[in-house]
Amino acid sequence: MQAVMEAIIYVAEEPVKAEQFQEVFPEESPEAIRRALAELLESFNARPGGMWIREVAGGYRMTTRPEHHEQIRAYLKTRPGAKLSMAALETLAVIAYKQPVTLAEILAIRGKKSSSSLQTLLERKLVCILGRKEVVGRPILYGTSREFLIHFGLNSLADLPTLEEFAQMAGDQL
Amino acid sequence: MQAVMEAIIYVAEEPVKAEQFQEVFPEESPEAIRRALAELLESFNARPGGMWIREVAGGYRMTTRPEHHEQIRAYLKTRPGAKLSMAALETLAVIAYKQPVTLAEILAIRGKKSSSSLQTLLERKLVCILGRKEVVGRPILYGTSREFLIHFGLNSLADLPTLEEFAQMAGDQL
Amino acid sequence: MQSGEDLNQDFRPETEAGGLTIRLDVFQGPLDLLLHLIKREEVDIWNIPIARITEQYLEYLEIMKELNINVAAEWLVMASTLIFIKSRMLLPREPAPENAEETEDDPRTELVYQLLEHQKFKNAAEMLFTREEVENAVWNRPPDEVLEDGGDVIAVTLFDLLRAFQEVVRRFESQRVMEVAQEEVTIEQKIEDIRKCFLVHDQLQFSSFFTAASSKRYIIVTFLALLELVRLREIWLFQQQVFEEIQVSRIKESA
Repeated sequence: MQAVMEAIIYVAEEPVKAEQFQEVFPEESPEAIRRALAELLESFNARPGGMWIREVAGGYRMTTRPEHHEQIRAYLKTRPGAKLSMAALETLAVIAYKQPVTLAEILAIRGKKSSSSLQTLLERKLVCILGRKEVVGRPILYGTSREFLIHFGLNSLADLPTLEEFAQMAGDQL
Repeated sequence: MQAVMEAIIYVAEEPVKAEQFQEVFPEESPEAIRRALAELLESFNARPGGMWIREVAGGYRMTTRPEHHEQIRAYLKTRPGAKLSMAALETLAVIAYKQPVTLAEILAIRGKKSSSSLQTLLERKLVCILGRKEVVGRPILYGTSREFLIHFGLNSLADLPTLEEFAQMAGDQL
Repeated sequence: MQSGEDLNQDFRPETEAGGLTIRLDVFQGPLDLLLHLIKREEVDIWNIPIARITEQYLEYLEIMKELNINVAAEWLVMASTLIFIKSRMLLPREPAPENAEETEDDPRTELVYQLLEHQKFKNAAEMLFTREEVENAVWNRPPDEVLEDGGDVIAVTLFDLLRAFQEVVRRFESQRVMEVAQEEVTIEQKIEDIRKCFLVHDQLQFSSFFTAASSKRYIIVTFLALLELVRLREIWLFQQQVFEEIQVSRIKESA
């Protein structure tokens, strides 16, 4: 029973109350459930692991241990697999298909401010500066980087799928 | 070090690669990190707990154990998630084993149009675009994604049974 | 899961609203039907009684037509392949030269390899199905506070767009009573129509462009017109939330 309780506390979004375990184990007495929970806490928290289970807001909740915060933060900062937000992905798509392109042009296409998305993309090195546009204000021109091609497994920009190809796919189904 | 690794695998959304631990523990040798990870897996998975750590898509990932799925589902009150149709699975099998592969090549093997299955697979990010084939029309080449490995609990494509095994089976069936 | 045994239930045509759209639940394509027939007849794959199998295949095609099932081109291609093989089999065979492989000249060989290849991938698909079952029994739930917040407005990818389009077509298909002959609209005319709409409105629901649709052609033309206007940067598409109705908005001219 403890193993299942541990798994449930792990998957739960909110602290899990003892009564909720009662629903999962209807045949067990409330007393038995309380005892099992106490034993789980004792054994889980005694092991030298990365998580612990605490009683929070009248329920049980799994969190990392505070002493590892620094390393966890270090991991979160460096993880390369972090997903781009939809806003960033859209900005990236505009840059990929319309390059070289200025921030104002991206704004015009997306219909919303894109500077923070652009910042993220520059930090991730998916986008780079190509030069300046020779118009009033000489705005910076952006384009996709070599990293972008690697990231999306493309040989060259000519490998990007076209809108027509997607339309073709939709047409095929009819 | 194992406790921190455990905590990092716990918080990670995606499988964590050994190189990512390297960045968190820059002073440790790759050898020491690999050894620590192996020990963590052994000890974590030996305990009679609710979770386990598995090697998926070239990284380490914590999930609940499959044997508890009924009780977890009872707690979450969820039904099994939307599964792929047989047509989509067949298309995916062709892509997995024949990648990089074009839509026309998939058609030739399946003997029927597969564009709507392919679209589902692209939407679910199980399949990605690998580039274009350098033949007339430059058709798009498809392959399986990292998400594919995660979805099917595979560490790498090499974990898939060989096509010869299925050919053998087909010979026996017909 | 359609394992070999389930296939023995034969046809399970499913009638949808209005009795017009019928889907084939069991057979996915002509190769699947052939595999089914061969298994049911328990014949040797290397010695398919082509006349009998062809006859049965054509019978199924007849049923499909009677049920108003839209028979895709690949079914007809396979039918003609079978008939061709059958006729070749009827021709008197030239005496095989000595030492020659017996199957070398067999007109069925290519089809057999195609069937074996198809069965191979069906088996691979079943393996994936099993793996998916196992993976569906585990959960990975990283703590909430670690997750990146998704931002305010979630943009529509082309796949979201295509899905919305598919949805419109499906709705249209299930509602249609009869395809009324309609004046043919060109994409250029449709673009002008949409432009006129946006003279009055700033924003419209994606689906509103299709409510008046009375033919599949009209839907396709409208969809392509919308895509063209997106390309011309006159309109853009967005959602407030994932799965919410897609909105079409005019891009205001910058001063």
